[in-house]
Amino acid sequence: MAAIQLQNYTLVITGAPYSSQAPQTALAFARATLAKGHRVDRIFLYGDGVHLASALSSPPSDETHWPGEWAGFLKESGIPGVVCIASALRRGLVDDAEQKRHELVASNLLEPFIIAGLGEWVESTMTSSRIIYFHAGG
Amino acid sequence: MAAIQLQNYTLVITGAPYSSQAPQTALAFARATLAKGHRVDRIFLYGDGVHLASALSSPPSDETHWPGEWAGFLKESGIPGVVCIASALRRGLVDDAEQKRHELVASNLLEPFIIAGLGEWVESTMTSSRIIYFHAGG
Amino acid sequence: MKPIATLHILNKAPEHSRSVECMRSLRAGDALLLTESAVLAIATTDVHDPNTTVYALKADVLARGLDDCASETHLVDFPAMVDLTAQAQNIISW
Amino acid sequence: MKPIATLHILNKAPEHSRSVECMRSLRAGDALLLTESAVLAIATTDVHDPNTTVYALKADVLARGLDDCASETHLVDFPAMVDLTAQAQNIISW
Amino acid sequence: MSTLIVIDQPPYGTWAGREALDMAFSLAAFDQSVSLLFTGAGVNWLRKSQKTDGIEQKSIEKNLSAAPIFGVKAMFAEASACARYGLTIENMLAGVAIAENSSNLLHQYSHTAFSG
Amino acid sequence: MSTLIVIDQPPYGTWAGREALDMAFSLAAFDQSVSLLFTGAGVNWLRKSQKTDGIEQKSIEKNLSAAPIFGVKAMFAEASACARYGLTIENMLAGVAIAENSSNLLHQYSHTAFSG
Repeated sequence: MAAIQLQNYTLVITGAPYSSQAPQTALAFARATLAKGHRVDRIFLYGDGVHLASALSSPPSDETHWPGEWAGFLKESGIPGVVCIASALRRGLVDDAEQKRHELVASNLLEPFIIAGLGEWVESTMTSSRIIYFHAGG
Repeated sequence: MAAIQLQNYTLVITGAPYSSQAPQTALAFARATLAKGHRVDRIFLYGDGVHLASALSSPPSDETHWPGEWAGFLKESGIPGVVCIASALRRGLVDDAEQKRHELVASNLLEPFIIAGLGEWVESTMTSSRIIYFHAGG
Repeated sequence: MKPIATLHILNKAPEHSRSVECMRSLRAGDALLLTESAVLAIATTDVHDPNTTVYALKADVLARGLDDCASETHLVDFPAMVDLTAQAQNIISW
Repeated sequence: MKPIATLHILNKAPEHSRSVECMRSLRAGDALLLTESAVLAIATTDVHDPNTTVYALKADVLARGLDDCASETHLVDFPAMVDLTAQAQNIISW
Repeated sequence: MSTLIVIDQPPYGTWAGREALDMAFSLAAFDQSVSLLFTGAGVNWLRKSQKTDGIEQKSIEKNLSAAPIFGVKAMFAEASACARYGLTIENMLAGVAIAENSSNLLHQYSHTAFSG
Repeated sequence: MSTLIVIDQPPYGTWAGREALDMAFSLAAFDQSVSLLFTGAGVNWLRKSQKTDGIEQKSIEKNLSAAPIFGVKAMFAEASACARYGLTIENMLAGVAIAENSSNLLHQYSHTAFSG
């Protein structure tokens, strides 16, 4: 088998958990990517994908907790999980800073996800050798 | 013009704001329904529609705040806005009681929306003379 | 207004598979109400069933710049949409 | 593995308009990877382009009970999916 | 009121079918008349031997097989969609009736609902 | 890297097109090469005189007209989709090139993205 060149990936997730399969497929792919020796520069949540970063998701105990699984993977691997600020604010995902700025009653961003702009995705287009999108199916 | 019999409606919203147009179409329809003298028994949020009840949504100031618009309409009209508990818990929408039960860091349900089961929708199928669904488009 | 057996409310673009199913399900005596992305159907050359009255939500037609294409379609506002739903025997929201 | 010009990753059911577009865009030297709902394509009688190698994610094929239909499709696991993406010159996620 | 719940979305890739089933089971639990119609890619919910371990979702097969026990009156699958997806009596769950014309069926219920 | 952002979803009924435009404008703002391709129902973003007051959404028309100023390299519309939706030079926004074969176009960019 020919040697495969090592790549550095950015994974963009635009499908929400418990609505699409995107976060599940992306997590299995991310794990396999690391196992194969590649690098993952960042995970970027965009559009409805931002719901993956909710600290308040409480699926039934016999279903996989996708935000929790993802948060665990990000912590273990040290890969940054970036949530697009424009998508997040419209859809009600905020960290403490945004809670204060917008005078909201609570914050609900799950650690270690962080909120940042589309500039992070632009940086990925400049520096990652592979960008893979995980959209909602249907 | 022939007289139209007065009806009592239930509106079911399954499309999320800032992802689908469903909450907007449903609100204009709900207002017209009351203006025409009909009754609205309840609004029921199901599936991705539960995001309409987020207290943390912060769209840009030049865009309509759909959760706020809906909450205002429900308060004025006294119509119950019911959020399906199973859809809501998976998607990270919780009131104070669910926050405690699931030991979560915050609650984010916008007043006057309340969380209840699919039984409320079943009741609508028994008692409302019209049920109109507002799904995501695409 | 003519009596309506089933009012079909469609909010999906003509490409959507549910839109295709909806069109197939129309019968004489039914009415079709196009809302949201479904109003794009009035810009296509798809043949309309002459047995079905077609309505379209005016706000959605204007938003998509389609007022000039709407000659064979009855434009309705929200109060008229309410009348259609109050009057129809059955309603299917596609 | 053969070199892949463009790897098309498709996750939508055959009814979906983007699925139709994806199928139209395949060229000799490209590869098609079916994931999620797109694996349902292997149960349909739709003709496959013989110039394109078709892969399908095994976990998704099994979940839909389609292991018996997969004769002309290369079943891959996630490590093999990673290899495909690492090796392809371009990737389009439909 | 008799309700027809329509499932036209494929299994596992979206939650819509699952949430449609919940609607049907809720009606049945309150002794309301409810039937299910599978059309389009939705007929794939009815295929036998769904092995979902690899995607970390619960298989829906058992729930569907139990639908009559829970009080769901009938389950229909659209003939043309079954043909398209190669679904036959052999590889389909038991207890499903083939509907040659789903449009006829739609017009027989006073209330029709999709889950999303 | 040269990026092609593809918009195949209809205007206003979903947010996907809007969020695709944001992606394109962000790339342009960082002086990255980016073009837009409108296909399928997405070509309807390009129709003139969108009057969105009645649906309480901002019209996207101005943003699209300003795309070249913001640094978007080219805007393409797929010919067959334009024909299907009756879009012609007369009723389309200025500055859009007709793409006879969008598949050719897809293969010319090193990075292709849909917004959702």
